[in-house]
Amino acid sequence: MSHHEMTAEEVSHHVRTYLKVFGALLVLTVITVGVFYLHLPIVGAVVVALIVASIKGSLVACYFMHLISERGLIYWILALCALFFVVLLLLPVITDHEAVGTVTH
Amino acid sequence: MSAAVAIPHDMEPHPVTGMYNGKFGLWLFLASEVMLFGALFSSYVLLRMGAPEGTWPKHGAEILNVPLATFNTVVLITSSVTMVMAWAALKMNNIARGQLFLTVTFLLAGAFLVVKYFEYSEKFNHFEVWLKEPMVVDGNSVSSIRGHLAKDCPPLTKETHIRAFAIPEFILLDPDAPAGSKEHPPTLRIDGGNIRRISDFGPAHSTFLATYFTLTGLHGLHIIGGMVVILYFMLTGSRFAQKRPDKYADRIECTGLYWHFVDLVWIFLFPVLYLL
Amino acid sequence: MQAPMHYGRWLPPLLSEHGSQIDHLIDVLHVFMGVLFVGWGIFFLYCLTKYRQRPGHTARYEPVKGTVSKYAEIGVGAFEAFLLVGLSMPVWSAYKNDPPAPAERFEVRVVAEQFQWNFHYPGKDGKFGPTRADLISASNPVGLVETDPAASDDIVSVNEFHLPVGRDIYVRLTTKDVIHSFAIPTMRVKQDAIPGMEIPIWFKVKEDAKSEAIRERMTQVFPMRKANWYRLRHHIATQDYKDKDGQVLLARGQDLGATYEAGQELLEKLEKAGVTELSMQPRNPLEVICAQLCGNSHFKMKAQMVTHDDAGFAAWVEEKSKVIEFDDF
Amino acid sequence: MSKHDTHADHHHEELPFWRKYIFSVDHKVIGVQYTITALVFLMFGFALMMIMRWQLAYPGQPIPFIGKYLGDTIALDGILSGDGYNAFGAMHGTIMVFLAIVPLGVGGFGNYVLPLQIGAPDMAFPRLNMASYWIYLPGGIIMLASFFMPGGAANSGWTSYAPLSVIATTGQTMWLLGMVFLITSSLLGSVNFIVTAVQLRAKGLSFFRLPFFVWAQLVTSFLLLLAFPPLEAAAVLQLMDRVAGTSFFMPTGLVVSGVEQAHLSGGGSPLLWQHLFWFLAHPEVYVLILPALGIISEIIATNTRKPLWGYKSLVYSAIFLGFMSFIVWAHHMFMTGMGTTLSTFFQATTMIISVPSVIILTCLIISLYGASIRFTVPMLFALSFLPMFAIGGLTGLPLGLTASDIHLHDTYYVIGHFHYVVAPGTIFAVFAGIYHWFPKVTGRMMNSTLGRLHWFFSFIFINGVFMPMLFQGMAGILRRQYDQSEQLHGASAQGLSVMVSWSAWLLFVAQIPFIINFFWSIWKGQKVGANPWEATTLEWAAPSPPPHGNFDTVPVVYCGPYEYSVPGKKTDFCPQHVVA
Repeated sequence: MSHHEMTAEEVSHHVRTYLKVFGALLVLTVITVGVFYLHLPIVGAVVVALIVASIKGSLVACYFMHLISERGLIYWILALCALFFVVLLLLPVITDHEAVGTVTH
Repeated sequence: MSAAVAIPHDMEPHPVTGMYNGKFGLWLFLASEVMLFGALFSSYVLLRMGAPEGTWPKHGAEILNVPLATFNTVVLITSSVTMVMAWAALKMNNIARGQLFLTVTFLLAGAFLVVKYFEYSEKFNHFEVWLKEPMVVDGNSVSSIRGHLAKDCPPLTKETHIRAFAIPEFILLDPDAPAGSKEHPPTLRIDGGNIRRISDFGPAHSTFLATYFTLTGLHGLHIIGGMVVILYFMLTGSRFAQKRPDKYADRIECTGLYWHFVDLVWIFLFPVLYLL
Repeated sequence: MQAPMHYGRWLPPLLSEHGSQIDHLIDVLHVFMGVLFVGWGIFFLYCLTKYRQRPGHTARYEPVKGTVSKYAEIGVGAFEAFLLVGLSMPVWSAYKNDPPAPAERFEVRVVAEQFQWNFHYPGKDGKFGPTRADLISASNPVGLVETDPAASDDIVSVNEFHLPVGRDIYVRLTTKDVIHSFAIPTMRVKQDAIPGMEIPIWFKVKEDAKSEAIRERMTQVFPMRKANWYRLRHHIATQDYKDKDGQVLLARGQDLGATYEAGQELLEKLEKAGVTELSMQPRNPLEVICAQLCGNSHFKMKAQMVTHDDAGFAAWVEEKSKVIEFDDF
Repeated sequence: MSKHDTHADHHHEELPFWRKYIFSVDHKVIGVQYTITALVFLMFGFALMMIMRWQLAYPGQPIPFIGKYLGDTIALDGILSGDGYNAFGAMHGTIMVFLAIVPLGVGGFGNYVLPLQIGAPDMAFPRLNMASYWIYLPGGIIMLASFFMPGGAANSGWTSYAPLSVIATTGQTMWLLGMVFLITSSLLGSVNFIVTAVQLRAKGLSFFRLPFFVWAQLVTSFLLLLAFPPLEAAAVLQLMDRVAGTSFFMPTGLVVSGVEQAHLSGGGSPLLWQHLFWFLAHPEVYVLILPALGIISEIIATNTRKPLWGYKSLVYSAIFLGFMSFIVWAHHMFMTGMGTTLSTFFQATTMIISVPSVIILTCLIISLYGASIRFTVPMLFALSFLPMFAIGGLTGLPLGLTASDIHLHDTYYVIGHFHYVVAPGTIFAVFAGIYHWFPKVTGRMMNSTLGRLHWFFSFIFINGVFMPMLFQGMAGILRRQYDQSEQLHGASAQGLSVMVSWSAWLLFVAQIPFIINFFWSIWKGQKVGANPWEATTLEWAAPSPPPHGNFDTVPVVYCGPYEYSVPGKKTDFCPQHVVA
């Protein structure tokens, strides 16, 4: 029930957090684009881009979506979702790596 | 609603999940959205790994417009902040301020779509022609040429059954300026007999652009969906908020969850499509 | 005289070397499934009779205690593990991992299309000529670059798969349009043909499995009541059948006709003429079929498989190579 | 804690007909809508198959009675065409899976029974629930409308493998659109189910006091929620291939009908479609069977008059089954050129997933031990479900092992196997459920004699349909063959095809007593009270039929779901809402 009875002070505290997160997101966006113009080798570029995107995504999920202050079952459900998401992402790896045939084109 | 049945935990959080029904439901919906975009990301990786030599750009920026997309990223992030600010204002019972932030969110979303429109339309006016026999352009022998159709070029027709441009008798093409130069090579006349394939930079151009249009298009549809909901609350929200402020704040919280997710998807789409 | 052989309602005849392991696994599995099913079934029927509702009988609240079910479940799991590790995996890895050495194998390119099988042989020089998609036409189904020296003696055979017995056959499978599946039931061979990919598959036809011999072994005598056109449409008679006037109704080497109506009519005539049984054998005892839906004529997509001994095969290659040279003139 | 006493004084103003029965937000009305619509689709899917069975039994012969009304695309001169056959086959599969069985098990039974069983006044989101139905129905109509498109309905199999489906006629586009609707409907439904089952449970109804049916629905909803989106993604990609000229599933260098497809950008992967499709479609198998197992469990507990044996193992098995179903999908693709490591992984997971299925079946059979079995009509269906489901499960083994799959893949053995799971399996469970909950829905019993007739002949003929298929498959007869006798070894099993076809037609005749019984009982059936089966779970605490808002007084739960024949009690059942 707590979040239904949030005090004005709590809310303004929240607002300060939002603005900080906003600043961080802008900085990270600049970093993403800046790194691109460095023209790193592909592996490095992918790693950096995905790390920065993950940080940004986590900030949005944790603070804007309040995931950090949630509790209980939802973590388990999202963990399950994340697990199957990983399975999905393995799909290209297994298809590519394991095919017996050779690509003809 | 008539003959309404009071549903438990419509407002108060359930001890097991710590959420009221709507919020829990929305999180579940977002979980399924993760799987939807996950499958598309996965397809992107698979197609890129298996792409035949030379058919995938080194990175998206070769074809796509990075400054515009960066601008759009900032727009979307800002709209996420204004969304969460709207909720915070409503929590403080400041309805007018809440509605104002909601309106700003809506306008930012609109700005995102306008920019997207310019990005898209640029692609549909830009062409690539693949040749059967190489031609000399600007001193280099090339087997495909990119450029814009010259003003007096006969219009292209689409062959519906193959969903692609029919090979015309001939075309007049203004080739793109070579990298690092502003000078366009002179207009070329290309004979239909030497054209293997002709395509605009739309989805049919290459699997990279197909992925780009599918992913950003689907994301755009999510934006439009979100805008419809936000617009609904912009128009009806004040009355709702007067009557049941708590419930209205919950609605805006759920709308916000969805909106942040749309933002989150873009945060990944931007580097993956434009920069890698 | 070898034992008779025919297509029935259990596994088809087995004519490849590796197939016996597959059949063995299928047999073991079905015994296992039978034991489980009968075991369950006996217990099930016992419960149904013993514990039916009747006056004076009440159900027991306390759950039955016992470890039988637990051990049974563990047993099932363990046996499945054995099937997996002991029987299935070795076959598959031989099937996929151990291609015959390039020097010893006989290679064929198989190019599937809607709705035919194209077999591309390297010819006498043992070299495949190059192919190109834009050269494909009705008369050049694999798009062979005919000007290339390696291509000059290549053989392209449509819907006829000739191969030698007792040699390692190495098929390089591909398709021009949609997904097909290269299946030979008698060889226990099945492999999807995926557009854009070339997938190898290999097998060895048993020494004694020449088409001619198999056809003889598949000779069967059908009583008239079992003789229906659908059943016999791919069979030919092994002797002449005449009516009372001595006129031949069904000649040796002839089939029942191309349509159901014609076939049934002929069968009626034969019956009227007092024929009580028909001795028939398949025209083409071995077939390559398509196992993956590929369009409206998918069911007709089949190739005749002709197995020769080495000499017979060499003669076939000789003959075919000549035909191409003749065409060139 | 929740205090939903307010619904006792819900407004009793009369709703207009269309709000009450058409755009209703009441989960019970929506459940009935789903059931009836899905039964109609079920009959339609069955009708398609009965026509196909004519072609299989008597290839190339004109279809009697209806052949001349089917139109030239489907049946020229009354003879089913190859394209017509393929369209019927693809639509039979799609209709049965997505328009009939899932909507029956989840949309129908889940909607009606789940809120009642957890003591809730309705679903968590009643209007969303209504939306699910009203997205499902247009999806179904789009599917059926595709028969009227030029070239007919989708004809690339219910699996719609690319590139065949990409170059197919317009019907395929309709199929994809229809799928997008159906998937959306399922997603909304699954969100609603999970929230309802988690948040709306009555006081005292802890997770381990939930009836197994609710558990089955909960696991099913998670499968729908997380497995369906990849297919939605795949459908979008295939739509792009068909409508926008992209090449997601079209590799470079295709030559279709002798014409080089140079206008394609190429570079796509046909196997991508299969992966995305089966990533959904294997969990989908459990979406089909889990609600059925839930129904069967309820009926077995009620009619054995004793608690289910191994309730907790059942629950854990169902959860494990659901989890594992996400990592077995590629066993449908062993023949696509898969290497050893990957195939080993997938056949291992396939063997592992068979263990919880064995546990569930064993629990249900052992539940009979020490029982007092009432052979009511629902129980007859439930009991005959068990051995047939066992056959379905066991025949999965030879298909799950790569080596034996080489011979059996894409043969009638596969058809026999999965139909034993979903037809004698799930459909029998659905019938059991209809007979079981009919008195709750209408306040009247269905006729027992007609019910027994229906059961007996259905049982005989459904085995007559599917048992011979296993033998045909063993002989190597391939599925999706317009004329099996075209192949030499197919001709040898032609006799069995005739037998299968006649069984199928007689199976249809066996449904007539059911249809009569169903409608007759709605108006003329024997009136019964709230709990005619003397069952324990909460739905029987509500009046029959339950009013809007379900319960007269808010139920509170005091014990587990299956307290039958508790020693020392006057009756042989202790309802969950009665203080022990």
